[in-house]
Amino acid sequence: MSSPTHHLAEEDIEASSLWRDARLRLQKNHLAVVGAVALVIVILAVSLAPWIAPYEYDAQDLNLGATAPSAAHWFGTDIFGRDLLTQILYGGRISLAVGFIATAVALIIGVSWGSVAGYCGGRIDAVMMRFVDVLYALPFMIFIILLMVVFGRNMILLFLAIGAVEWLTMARIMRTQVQSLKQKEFVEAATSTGLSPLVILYRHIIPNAVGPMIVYTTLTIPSVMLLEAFLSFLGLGIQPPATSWGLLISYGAETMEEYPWLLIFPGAALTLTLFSLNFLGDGLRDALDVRGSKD
Amino acid sequence: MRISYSSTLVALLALTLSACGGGEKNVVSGNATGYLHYGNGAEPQGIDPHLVTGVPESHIVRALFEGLAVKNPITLEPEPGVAERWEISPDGTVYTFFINPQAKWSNGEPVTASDYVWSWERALHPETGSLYAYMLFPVVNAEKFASGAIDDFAEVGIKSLDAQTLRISLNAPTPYFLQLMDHYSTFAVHPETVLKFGGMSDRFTLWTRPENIVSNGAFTLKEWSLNRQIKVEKNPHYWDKSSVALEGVYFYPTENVVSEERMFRSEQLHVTQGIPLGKIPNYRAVQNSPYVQAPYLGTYYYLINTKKPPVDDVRVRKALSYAIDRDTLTRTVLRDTAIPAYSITPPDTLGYNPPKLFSFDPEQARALLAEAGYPDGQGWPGLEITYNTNEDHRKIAVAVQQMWKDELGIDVSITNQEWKVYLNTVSQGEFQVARRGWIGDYVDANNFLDLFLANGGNNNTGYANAEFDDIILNQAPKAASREERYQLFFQAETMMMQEMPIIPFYTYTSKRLIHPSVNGIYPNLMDSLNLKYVRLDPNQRLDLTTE
Amino acid sequence: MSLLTVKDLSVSFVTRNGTVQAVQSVNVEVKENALTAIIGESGSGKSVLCYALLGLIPTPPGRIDGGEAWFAGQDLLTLSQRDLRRVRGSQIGMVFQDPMTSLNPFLRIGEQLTEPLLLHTDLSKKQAKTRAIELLEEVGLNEPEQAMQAYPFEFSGGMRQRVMIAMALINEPKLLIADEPTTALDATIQAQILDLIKSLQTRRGIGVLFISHDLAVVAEIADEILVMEKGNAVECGNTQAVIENPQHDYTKKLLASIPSGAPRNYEPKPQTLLSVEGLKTWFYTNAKTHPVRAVDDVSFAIQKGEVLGLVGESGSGKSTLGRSLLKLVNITEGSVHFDGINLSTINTPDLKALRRRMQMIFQDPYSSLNPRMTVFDTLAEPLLLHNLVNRADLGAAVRILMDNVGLASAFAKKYPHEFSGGQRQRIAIGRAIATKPDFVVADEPVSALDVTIQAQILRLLADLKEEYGITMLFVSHDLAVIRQISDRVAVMYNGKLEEIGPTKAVFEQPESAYTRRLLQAIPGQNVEFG
Amino acid sequence: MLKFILLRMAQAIPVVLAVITVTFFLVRAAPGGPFDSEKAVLPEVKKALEAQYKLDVPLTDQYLGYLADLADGDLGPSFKYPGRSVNEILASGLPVTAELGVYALCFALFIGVLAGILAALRPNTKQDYVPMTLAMIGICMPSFLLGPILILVFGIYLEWLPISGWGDLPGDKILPSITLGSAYAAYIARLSRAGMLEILSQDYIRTARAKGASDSRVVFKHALRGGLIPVIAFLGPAFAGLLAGSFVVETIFQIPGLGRFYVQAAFNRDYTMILGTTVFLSVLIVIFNLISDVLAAWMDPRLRTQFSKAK
Repeated sequence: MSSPTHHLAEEDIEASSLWRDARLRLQKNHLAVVGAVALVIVILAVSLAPWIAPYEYDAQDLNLGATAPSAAHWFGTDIFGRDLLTQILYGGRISLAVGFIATAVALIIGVSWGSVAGYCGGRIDAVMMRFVDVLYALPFMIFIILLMVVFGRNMILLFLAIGAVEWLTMARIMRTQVQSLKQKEFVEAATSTGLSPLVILYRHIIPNAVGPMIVYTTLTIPSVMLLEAFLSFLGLGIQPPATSWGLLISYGAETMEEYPWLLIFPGAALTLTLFSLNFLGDGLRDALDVRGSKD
Repeated sequence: MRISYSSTLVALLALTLSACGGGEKNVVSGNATGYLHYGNGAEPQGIDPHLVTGVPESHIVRALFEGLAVKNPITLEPEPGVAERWEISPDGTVYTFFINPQAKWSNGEPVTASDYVWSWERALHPETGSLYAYMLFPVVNAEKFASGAIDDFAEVGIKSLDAQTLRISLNAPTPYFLQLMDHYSTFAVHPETVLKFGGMSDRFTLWTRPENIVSNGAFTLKEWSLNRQIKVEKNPHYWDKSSVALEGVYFYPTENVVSEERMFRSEQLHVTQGIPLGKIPNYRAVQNSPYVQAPYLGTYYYLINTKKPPVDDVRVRKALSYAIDRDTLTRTVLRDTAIPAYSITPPDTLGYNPPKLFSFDPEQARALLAEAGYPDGQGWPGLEITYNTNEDHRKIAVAVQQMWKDELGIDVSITNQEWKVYLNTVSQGEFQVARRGWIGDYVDANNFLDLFLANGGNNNTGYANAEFDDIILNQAPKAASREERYQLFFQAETMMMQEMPIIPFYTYTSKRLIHPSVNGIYPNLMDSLNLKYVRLDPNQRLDLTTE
Repeated sequence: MSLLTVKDLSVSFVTRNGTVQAVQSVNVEVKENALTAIIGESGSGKSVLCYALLGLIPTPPGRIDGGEAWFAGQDLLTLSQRDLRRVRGSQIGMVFQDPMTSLNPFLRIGEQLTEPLLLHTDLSKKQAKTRAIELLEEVGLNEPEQAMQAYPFEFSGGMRQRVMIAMALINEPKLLIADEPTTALDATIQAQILDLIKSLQTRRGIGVLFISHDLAVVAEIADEILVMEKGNAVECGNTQAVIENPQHDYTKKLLASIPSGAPRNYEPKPQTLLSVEGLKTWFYTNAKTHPVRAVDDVSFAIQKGEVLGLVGESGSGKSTLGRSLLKLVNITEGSVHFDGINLSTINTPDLKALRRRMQMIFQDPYSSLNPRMTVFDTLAEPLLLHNLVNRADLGAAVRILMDNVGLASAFAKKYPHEFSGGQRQRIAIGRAIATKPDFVVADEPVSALDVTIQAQILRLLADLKEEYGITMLFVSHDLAVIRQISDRVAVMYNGKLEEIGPTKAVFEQPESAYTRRLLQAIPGQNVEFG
Repeated sequence: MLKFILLRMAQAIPVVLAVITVTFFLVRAAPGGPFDSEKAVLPEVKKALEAQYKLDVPLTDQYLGYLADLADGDLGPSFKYPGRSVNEILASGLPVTAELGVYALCFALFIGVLAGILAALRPNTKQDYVPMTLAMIGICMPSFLLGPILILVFGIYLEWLPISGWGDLPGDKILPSITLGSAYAAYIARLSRAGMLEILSQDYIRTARAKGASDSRVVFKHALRGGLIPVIAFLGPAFAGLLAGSFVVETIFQIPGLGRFYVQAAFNRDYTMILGTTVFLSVLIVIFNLISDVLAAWMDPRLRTQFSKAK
């Protein structure tokens, strides 16, 4: 580098953001792209269910009963003679809703709780983490059952209850992340420039913890969707006439030998979605994981 | 390093798996040793005749204890039990039972009349809290004693004249009284054994433990490992032990009906308690199929809360009932495992047949609905069906909802409530239409019709008709003959059904799988099982090849 | 006779963004009973060369493109993994750079030390144990028996490096490869380890291949020298010959970058900017046990406009002192007055305003910049925070800043990971001077950089100090750097101030014995650099 | 180390107390009581029943009474099973559920760690993708789907394994443990892969290789111990999940564990049973959390000495 001279390069500085670079890197990772495309297709299909579903949502044909996949019914029909493809589309709406909303609830609570505890350290951290340990020790499944039994079953309660179960791990992950990032010198530099702790937390620390957050989210969504299915299996989750992939799978599992398609198609829908979620998640984490290359 | 490592692992896994071979089949070993393996449906609450309710419990209590009179396994008519004979006074209000001197407790002591006096006092005592206390209410002063109005049991109409004779006086002639003697809540228990482990009406005593229990039935309790199995063996002191073929019985708490069917198919069970609806067509297609179905003394119906609009209008109630195609419902959703019902009492209840006032008639239903002010469903304020979380109730509710939508153009919502919440909702009357099933306690129309008495405990419909009450409470019991009595019941049932306080759907059927090696389980209306008559034929194996 | 001859070795790496030629047809020869040094900056391929010989580079992404490596009659490059394993650890021993992470934290020292013996010889466990104890004594560890049972974390950096050397030599190898063995150590410890390696080499008559980025370090002990730049061997020959008249201009540039300028004569500055009285900063791990006394009762003053050099070994408390002055660490006792303002009694809003006037530059360029923020944002943040400039001409202000620290403004939108160490340090300096502070604490700003880059950064700091009239506290463990840049020098040892005075005085007539020991440990001081 | 354990146990007491209090009042808030039944019940009989079970006493006295009984280990009588105390039912159900949980965890550990190591040895090759994809399937497959499939394949068609019961027939513990453990095997595979990759990139692994150690020695002698710490730390919370998951597996395989009792108890408002199971499960969870924390700390010598010295 020559000695500093005062010449000003005139070309315009256009805003290149972290996300633009991440998108470029993501496109190179074709597994993640496949995952993203599949996910988009599923979300589109599910949200457009009322318009693209081949049959009326609850059109029953009792005389028909359970029939194998045919031209009329691509995925066959359930024991009520209702078109399985329609059921899967409508069921998908709830399963994905549960998956994303409950995970979002878990993410928001978990991230803020974990980062505050991690950043403050000392007694505050001890108290907050003791609270998390208390919640960890509670047999949460029992509380969800009791909550469902006591307050009856409505969707929002289900989301909140599941969200309340999942945020604990997120809080722990965030805490360790924040604690290690806090030691980094750029946080000390930020303090020395006079930034307030809150700004440092949200502008400097949390963006650098995005990697583990992404990984955790891609692991939580499947477990949340399965938790909903588990509750519905026990008769405590989704109520008819609403349905969800989990419910369809549990009904399908009962008559697996006679009507295998009642199990295969909802199972495939769930597995496909979760696979693409995981591939996308891994891809995103690598893309956002800006590794400083030493030499 | 990699190849050798993983291949040894796979070999190891395969080895352990094949070595087990699934173990000895229960049915095969059972047939050889005379032990029946019985799927009992749930872990019984207990086996104290005066404390328990529920079908799984009744199977075990009836194996261990025996009433004064028992039901004939085929005709269900009363036959001698602990009492070898009995006399009924001309006016039908005094019964004298003569106890069989051979009838003994499992510890060898004879069964005496005073055992019964003591046992009925225990059954009726408020603190015992027996839910079936009302079975003995036909006895003089029994209801007063049970509700605590009187506390001297001597005033209750049961006396032991001597060790072998028991006299019972009733409030009014009760033609079905002998059948009550076969209901386990009226069985006798061994007073000394009960008192040895606690007070007369203590619920926490250990007298029913295998090592303590004394019973007078065909079998005695040998072993009870919680939630695994209950083992009973032949009672050497039973008075009729010569006609008991089985050496013993294993009862299994097969709660999950899907798993139970799998256990049957892999020959781990002789008899199952139920069967998944989806599997019935396959089993019907099998030669000499193990699937056994028989009418069962019970009706599935919807309660209507006649106080709540829009179902406070009888025309609306009729419209709702006429719009249901019961034949299609039972054929498709219930796989022909139920008989369409058009009234409360099941058909052929010891000769009595209920009236049939209507059939599937959509046009008339629509006309009635229009007449009531909702032509083709316009202005329909909506209706809610409430049911308790259960797979079959869900299927029926969804089907009915659809039928009413298609036939009457009305929108109906379904809410599914957890069992206790549901009971609470129904008893508080916070429902419009609610699912209900009633299983008869004894084979007599009275047990169904008394559900609709104005102040009957189980009448949640709000239906009240003085004339109806008068026939049931006063006229029918005094009827000279059975025909006259049935004639009065028919008249009362017609009057009630014209008001349509309920929407009957179907009469239950008992449906189970019975291994070909088992005979002596006779299908009857009460689905009452008397293990005394069961025999095992070892050289019959399960063959599920379809025709 | 030559122990190891490497002919036209080429090694390349296939990475996501294209293939990198790490080593391009390099020839090197290591003689018996001689220490051959390879000198090169980071990225010159010096380590890749040695690891490639022993097959320690993972083949995807690494790839050996050509060349031969003859050792004891075998071409190492053609050996199978199994045969190579038989050579590694028995005929060729290796010592690595960072002792803190090169020993397995989960195993006891004894287990790790005897492992090469058990792998390559049929000695029994007991015999291996006694052999290991002899080795520990040879490398100068006292109470070797206890050392065998201890875990690595119970040892200091220096002791761990001695264990590494013992481990490398336990099988009597003919060749020892040492990859920057002393870079992570303090000067005094570094001197001892260098003597140890030299004496072991001469006593055992083995060949040593010594890799380093610091010419001064190898100047005294190396018989032969090979200089590498970006994968090519630019110059090699007898150490003295290469130093006295370097042929290749890269070698000349290397020699010129070694800080050696005589200390400036001292003009006292009248006005005091910062005065410190009885400063104590103690760390309590938990209530009961006695605290760590990082800064223990230090009093001194810093004059406006001067550069005070603060020197001390790791653990002496020098960076804690720097942080205490800027209130980045809460002080236990004593007071710090900045331009007359008492820092311990200041409230938050005033502290924020004061922050504008005091800034800090950190040591590790890789962790002092937020990896997820562009250069533009990093530089803009302080400007906006203290609203020194309004949004409109923010772009221009940032461009000027980048220019002042010698960065092309086209880089504004890049991320830290796209820059070299030196460029990152420039960004950090830009951030520090953005608010035109009066006082800057530079905590070892150049010790993580290569010698050539180090020289440029020091020059940049000197220019900026003049241009912005900054008073600076320059913290370092490298006496040569301190001598070049500071007006006055303070020496710290175990949290206490050993000595303070004008640089010329302290360097030429050091009063405290500790300072004298420090001065003698400066590498390459009795070698005349051209 | 002992002091640390005692301290953690002391901390656990308020946790369990919190669990009891919350459950106690939550259960009583649920509509419907233990003695409601479809058949109408005489008011006097219902009053007598509630008196027998001390339900007619004000709530706070019931709570204090329950705590007093709990103190001397009496969990009270079960409402639904007259003549049986909750202690007895737990004594029959708990060991089975715990045993199922432990077998499932062992299966998960064995398969998970093995898959994780294989994947970490050759990252981003076939040997990495195959185990990791299977792990993904394990995470996505609910137990009430995997169970029936295993029963059909191994139980009914191949007749290799019994399909129900626990401990009556040889090998009847294999299928349930696999069903319950598979999801956790998947998590452990991912965790151990990440852990191993992290350790294999450390400097001291390069030192071990430089000493001439073979691949298997590097993995098992040097890398494994450090790589498994995240897995051990995961065992605590995983066990809590396992207990919940066992409810489903117990219904599918007819296993006499706590799961069925618990779900039934909630439906029957069997207050003492619910409380009993909740207390026991949370105590089990606290113990397992403690074990996994202590084990994870013990494996790292730095923490181990810190524990014994400092506390």
